[in-house]
Amino acid sequence: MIRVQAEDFDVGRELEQLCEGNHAIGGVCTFVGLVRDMAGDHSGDKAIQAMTLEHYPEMTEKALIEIEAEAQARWPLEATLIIHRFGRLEPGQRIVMVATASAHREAAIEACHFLIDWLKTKAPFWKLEETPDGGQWVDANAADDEAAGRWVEGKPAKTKPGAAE
Amino acid sequence: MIRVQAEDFDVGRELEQLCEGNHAIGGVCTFVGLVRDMAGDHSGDKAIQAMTLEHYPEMTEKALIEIEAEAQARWPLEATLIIHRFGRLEPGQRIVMVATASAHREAAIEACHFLIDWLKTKAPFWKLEETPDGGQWVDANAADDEAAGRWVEGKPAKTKPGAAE
Amino acid sequence: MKLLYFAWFREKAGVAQEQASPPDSVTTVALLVDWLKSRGNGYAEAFNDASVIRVAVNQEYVSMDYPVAPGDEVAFFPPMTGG
Amino acid sequence: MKLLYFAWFREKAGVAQEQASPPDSVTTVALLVDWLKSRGNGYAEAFNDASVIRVAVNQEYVSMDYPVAPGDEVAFFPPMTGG
Repeated sequence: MIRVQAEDFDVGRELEQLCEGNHAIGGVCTFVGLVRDMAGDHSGDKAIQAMTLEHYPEMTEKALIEIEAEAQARWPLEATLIIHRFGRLEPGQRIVMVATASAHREAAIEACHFLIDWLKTKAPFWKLEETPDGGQWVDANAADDEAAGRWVEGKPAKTKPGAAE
Repeated sequence: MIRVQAEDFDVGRELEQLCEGNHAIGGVCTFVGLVRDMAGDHSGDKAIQAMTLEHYPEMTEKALIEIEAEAQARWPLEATLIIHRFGRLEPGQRIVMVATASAHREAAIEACHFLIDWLKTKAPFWKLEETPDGGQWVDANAADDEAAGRWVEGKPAKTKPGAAE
Repeated sequence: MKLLYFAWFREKAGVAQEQASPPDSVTTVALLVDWLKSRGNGYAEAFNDASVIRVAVNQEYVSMDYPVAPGDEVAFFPPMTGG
Repeated sequence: MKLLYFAWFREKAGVAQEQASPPDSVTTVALLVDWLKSRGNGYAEAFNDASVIRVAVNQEYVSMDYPVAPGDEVAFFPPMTGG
């Protein structure tokens, strides 16, 4: 299911509804994106007071439906949810929620990761940050392109490089 | 923070409390494990009526604290939460919740994935499933060992193999 | 043809949406961009850096060589930053 | 020495916890397992397959060559299935 809305959402209630009555679900992975009070990843930590998300309504719904369908085609999912807000949001407020439910945790986690990576570069949203220097449009960044690109080629990952020290 | 309890928990409220007032958080990744009504991954889908989680109380808390500390040492996390239930649970009920909050989504998602993988093999819990044939202890499976093993060697993954068709 | 502008394309062009009637020779997105740039002022500035022009025709994300025709809805915007 | 048994170790041994006084020669987990097996019955069955014996000494997960001493808390259990 996808939703595009100005209003906030209740993560716990959304998850309840997503899983309700489906006892084939063994794991649910959720990602919630929040407005940070520092700008960008590489801009020297400039404080932001708020962020306004602009989008292209006629296209947004189509794009989210396509992204969700792609996840369902790639992983064995029992249920999926994408909620994306638009409008003016302040630090600490929720921007986006994606949730994926599956019999198996790997499928749920990978599909959740995929959804948020693809939303970053394939959903028609643009972010205007309010900073002490005025409004600044958030630039797309190379790391997001790279993250989205990981899911473009090859087969579903069975293993992934270890992360340890 | 870690908690070991018989009682259920409210995922939405836990996430609120985890992030409250910390505007450096840009993303929160959550995994919730639920009791499935089918047994195991490889047992031919035998129906289960309930599952009883036994644990080793004096060791459980220590083990969860160590696992959480490991995640915090490996990734730049603003907040982490592990809640693990014990006792008798029925299909659809929550078993476990892990949540990781970070400025950046990659850190949150990878750390969440790590936590649930390590809980599977390093937290002293054992599951007794009630089936039509009587009680059956859930075997540890090779896939879980492999999943946990991915995080043992090497450095934190900057990229991971694509998953596409 | 209906033209839409988002984010700083809207700010630079000075318009959120407009009806336009480019000449018949404008048969692709790239030719439409050239024609819009020729209007000068904000348009020239908006379309100055080809590397950050993204376009959707009838709400589908397309490349610069995609065909356009009268009646199409064509939207211009910078790289998307969803999520 | 306090011995604890979990999951099917508890069921097979027929006891959840007990006090035991193995001879002084029992200085490692592996030697303790041999001594327990020698009690026969449920113990022999519980410890029959070495590949599925997991052990914690004083609540720390350890290997079979780990030392044990009077006063330790030693727990036996199958591979963990948390999460």
